[in-house]
Amino acid sequence: MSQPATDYTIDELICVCIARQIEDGELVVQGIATPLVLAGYMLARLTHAPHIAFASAIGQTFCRDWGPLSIAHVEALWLGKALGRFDFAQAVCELLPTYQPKEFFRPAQMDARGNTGNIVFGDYHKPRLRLPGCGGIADVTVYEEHVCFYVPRHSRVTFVEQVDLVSGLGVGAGPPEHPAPGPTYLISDLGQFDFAPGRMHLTSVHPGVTVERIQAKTGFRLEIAPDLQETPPPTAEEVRLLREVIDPLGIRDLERLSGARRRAKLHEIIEREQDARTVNIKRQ
Amino acid sequence: MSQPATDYTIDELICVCIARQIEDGELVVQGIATPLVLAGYMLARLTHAPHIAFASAIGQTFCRDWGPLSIAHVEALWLGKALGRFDFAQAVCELLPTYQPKEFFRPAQMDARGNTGNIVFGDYHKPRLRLPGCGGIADVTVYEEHVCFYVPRHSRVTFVEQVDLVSGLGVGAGPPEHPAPGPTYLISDLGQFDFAPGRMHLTSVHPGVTVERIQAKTGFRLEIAPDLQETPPPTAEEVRLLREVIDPLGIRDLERLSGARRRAKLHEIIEREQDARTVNIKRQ
Amino acid sequence: MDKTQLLDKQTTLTAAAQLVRPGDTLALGGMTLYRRPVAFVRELIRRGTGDLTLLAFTAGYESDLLVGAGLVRQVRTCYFGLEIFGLAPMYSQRAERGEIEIVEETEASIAFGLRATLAGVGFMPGQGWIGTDLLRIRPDVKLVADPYSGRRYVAFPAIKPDVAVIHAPLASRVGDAVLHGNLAVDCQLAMAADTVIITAERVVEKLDEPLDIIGLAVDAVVEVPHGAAPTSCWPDYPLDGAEILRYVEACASGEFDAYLDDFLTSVGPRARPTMFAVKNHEPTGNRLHN
Amino acid sequence: MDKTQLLDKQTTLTAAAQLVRPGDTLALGGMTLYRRPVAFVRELIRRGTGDLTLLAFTAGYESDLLVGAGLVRQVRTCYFGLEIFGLAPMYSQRAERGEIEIVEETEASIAFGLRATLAGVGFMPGQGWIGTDLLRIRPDVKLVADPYSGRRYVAFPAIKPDVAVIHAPLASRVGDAVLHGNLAVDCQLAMAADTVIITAERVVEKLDEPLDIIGLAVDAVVEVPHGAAPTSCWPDYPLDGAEILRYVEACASGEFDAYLDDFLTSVGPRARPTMFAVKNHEPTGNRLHN
Repeated sequence: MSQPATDYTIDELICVCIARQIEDGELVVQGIATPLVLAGYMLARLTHAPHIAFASAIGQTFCRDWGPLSIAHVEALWLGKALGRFDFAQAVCELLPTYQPKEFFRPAQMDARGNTGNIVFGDYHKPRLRLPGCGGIADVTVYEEHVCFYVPRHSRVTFVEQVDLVSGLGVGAGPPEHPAPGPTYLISDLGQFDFAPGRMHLTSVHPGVTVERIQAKTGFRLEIAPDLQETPPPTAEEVRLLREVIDPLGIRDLERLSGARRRAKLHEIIEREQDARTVNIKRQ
Repeated sequence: MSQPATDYTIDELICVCIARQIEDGELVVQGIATPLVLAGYMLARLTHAPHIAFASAIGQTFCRDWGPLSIAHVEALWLGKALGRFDFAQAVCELLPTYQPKEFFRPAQMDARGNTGNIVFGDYHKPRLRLPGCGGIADVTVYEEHVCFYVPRHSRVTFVEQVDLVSGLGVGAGPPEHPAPGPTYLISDLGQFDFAPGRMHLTSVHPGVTVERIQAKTGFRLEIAPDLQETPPPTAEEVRLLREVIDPLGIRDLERLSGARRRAKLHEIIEREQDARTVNIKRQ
Repeated sequence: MDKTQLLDKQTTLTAAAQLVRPGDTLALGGMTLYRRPVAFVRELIRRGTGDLTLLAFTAGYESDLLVGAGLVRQVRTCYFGLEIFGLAPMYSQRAERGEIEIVEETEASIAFGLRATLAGVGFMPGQGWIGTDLLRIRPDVKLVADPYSGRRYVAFPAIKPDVAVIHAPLASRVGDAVLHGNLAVDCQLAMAADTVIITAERVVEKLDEPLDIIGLAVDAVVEVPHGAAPTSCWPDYPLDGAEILRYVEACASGEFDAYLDDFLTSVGPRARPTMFAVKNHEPTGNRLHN
Repeated sequence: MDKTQLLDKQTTLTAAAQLVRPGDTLALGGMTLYRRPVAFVRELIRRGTGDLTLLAFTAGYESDLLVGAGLVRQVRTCYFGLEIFGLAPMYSQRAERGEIEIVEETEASIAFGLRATLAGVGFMPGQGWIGTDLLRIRPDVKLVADPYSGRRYVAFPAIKPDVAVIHAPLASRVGDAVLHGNLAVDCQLAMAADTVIITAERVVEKLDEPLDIIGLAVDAVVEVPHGAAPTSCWPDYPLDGAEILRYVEACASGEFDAYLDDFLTSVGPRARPTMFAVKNHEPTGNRLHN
């Protein structure tokens, strides 16, 4: 097997941890604007899970093939490589409840039991920050048994004692006769977690991260696994695949940036993609 | 315009009357095993209604093109000429209630108000005759405002005082807050009818048919239009189109036959279609 | 274990037919005389798997054979007939003699019932039926009030087949399948059923056309050239009207049993030898190992 | 009257935009930054048609312009943002200031709500929402009990847009349209809305590809090359990320108004001159003559 990488970023570690959660043959779904997740899926496809099937909020297609991450040409991936095409009503009303695919959501707020909020920070009618909305999280967390979360910037902004407005169900939430399964896994930039005891439960810390630091950045008491591990670093081959094959433009870096820094990085990526395309066109 | 035909069959008159009910630009739907209806639609398409759109229970497609009637190759018409493809769940749950197309149903039993039965003759649990079933008649007659009927063999077997088991709603049936629109038109081998007074109402008699004969073959009191007409016969051109272009195999004749006579005619048609196909293949 | 092999679902007709158990609700794909799984039905009658509930959007030739062979206890369909060839003779006969149970369905009760199963809910509301006698002969079907307008709808109950068998012109070895239209409710059946069997004219490594059925939930794929005959499989072959007529005439002369013997012993289309032993298959939740 | 002309629905962007009236529920097709009717939105902002309820499965660039221009009273969507480009700046600002009404939706409430309209019923039951705070912020949404199991579902209420505007790569003059995937709920919107407007890269006499939208319910077809830009129109052109970024940066600098001026006065893509006067159109139930 490949050697551990000596040089990797935290974004890359997140992608690698996501990839490791994927089993071969599974159906995996990508939500809107989640390049870390997509990079993780592609990495799984190119390493241990060659038979996974993809679906994405963009395109609403069923794919078994893969392609590199893009800003401008995301539709070319999902529509150009589609094996089957559906519409979003079919996806929501039939495909998701029936196939119960694995999906990684990014909660804006989350409590210890995995209840999440992606609609507002603060009061709904006078929000401190209005967020895009919860998409389908309020729909699928009611029944879905393969919900995973990822949090690119672990902080007390996200991990709170009480979610302002719950738009996704945590462990056991919902009516008593149909308790929600809740999330099964969470990866942040600090560690990996599951919800085995019914609450967020630290199972591994990323290299160089202390439990104390994670607890300090979490707004509720963390459960700690007795056999706490250190997260195995990416292999050199995984990092190479991410950098050279899956995401040569570095789109996976965007999720951990905000404001002006994200915009600057976007400028750079868009120009690189344009240049790469120009080169490709000239080559033809 | 074309001269009246001097030589035509009652099947052809039924097709022509169906065609005359079609307005240009409409969506028309064909149920299972209704060649008289299909021939009528095709005739409308080739005469006064070039912009009608077709859908059929077979294929569940949307078509604007037409083709001649067939026994063996009915799918080639609906699938080979399809502009769009749907499935039957979409058709039933969405397309039919939304577009409310015009459709001609063939009731096995019908009362004066247009309530119909296509499930059994006699008691449901001990039927005299078990029929194929009502397809979607129980679904669409609840709301559909463009329901038409055709009855290739007008008799007291079909037109009864009381339907044994109602599987389609007549005028004003259903809950008082949502009374069914009921059928708007009926063509039989004896005359044409509407339901303007809320009951079956004779508006024209076919050439050579008397009102008395129609009443005698109807198991309830008929309403008679004060301005009763004689059904205009087909034109020579309409008959030519039916015989030479739309249905050269004579499939439209099958609906008025039963038992051994229908089987004999089927033998003849199947052989002719096979021969015609062999000739076509040789020509290529 | 080689993952390619793990995900290959290709098997024989014999092995696939073993997935149907006595008492199952068996859904047959296609429409009346189009794209019906006739070769699969032949295999099932040979095995004699009985006490079945037969679910079909519309039922035709293949279903009449099953009913005539005495393997069907209950029928659920909105149309059981042979189109322009007339009534389905064995169905009509057994229904008139009270020898089969009929759960009367309509287009809407099947379509909404399957959609309810796929959405994970117990019913879907529809406009149909109210005012007809359908509610009288389906006392199990209840009404539901619209909480906004108070209007009453029929609550079409969820329908879930145990096994669905779909014949396809083309399928891949992982179970993705192309149907080429006239879909009926085949895509819904293939999602709703616990066990899904695809018989196909051709089984290929990789599809080069848009799929209608996703292989994820498919348990077995069998290559059976001409597997829908005498019903059609567009565009591969048309309806064989002469054979349907031969069936109708046999039944009209009281010779169903002779026709059935002939049907069962005809060499007919056979599955290509399986390329992978059934024991190598391991799709989740299927019945191959039970 | 020439029937060909009667059924030709091709018109100008100006004439089509007149079909939207102040106060309407306006549904915009496409997804976030893909295949949005941007040229149509430009025309609508020029006209200043306001007091709109904006309905979009997901809302993006085009919707943020409408909100920023002050034409939107109410928003109904499950996601309003610019994907990897971040929050929709004007939407967030107006929402935080309480200047727009929000009817919070999710994927299921829109999908089932449209399906309810298409089925002609007042609601569709879904598993979602129960246990979340959605029911608290949508007090209009009620529960319904499954008459079989007693389980409670959310009764997602029927949704009916007044006008739907869909941008298509290809349409015919009678309104049939090809979308090439990423369908969102465009087919449903085009069936559910009272008035349907198709803007298309190309308008042809006859389609040579399978249609997604049936022209029957379409009222106006407008040829607008590049009519979705800077959002994408696969496979004709990709997302113009530089322009989306220019928008985000303008808003971040408090220069929305300057961006909007620029957007409105840019010559931009224009509709081809109409080939038939609007008065010749007479589709049933549309608003061209009102």
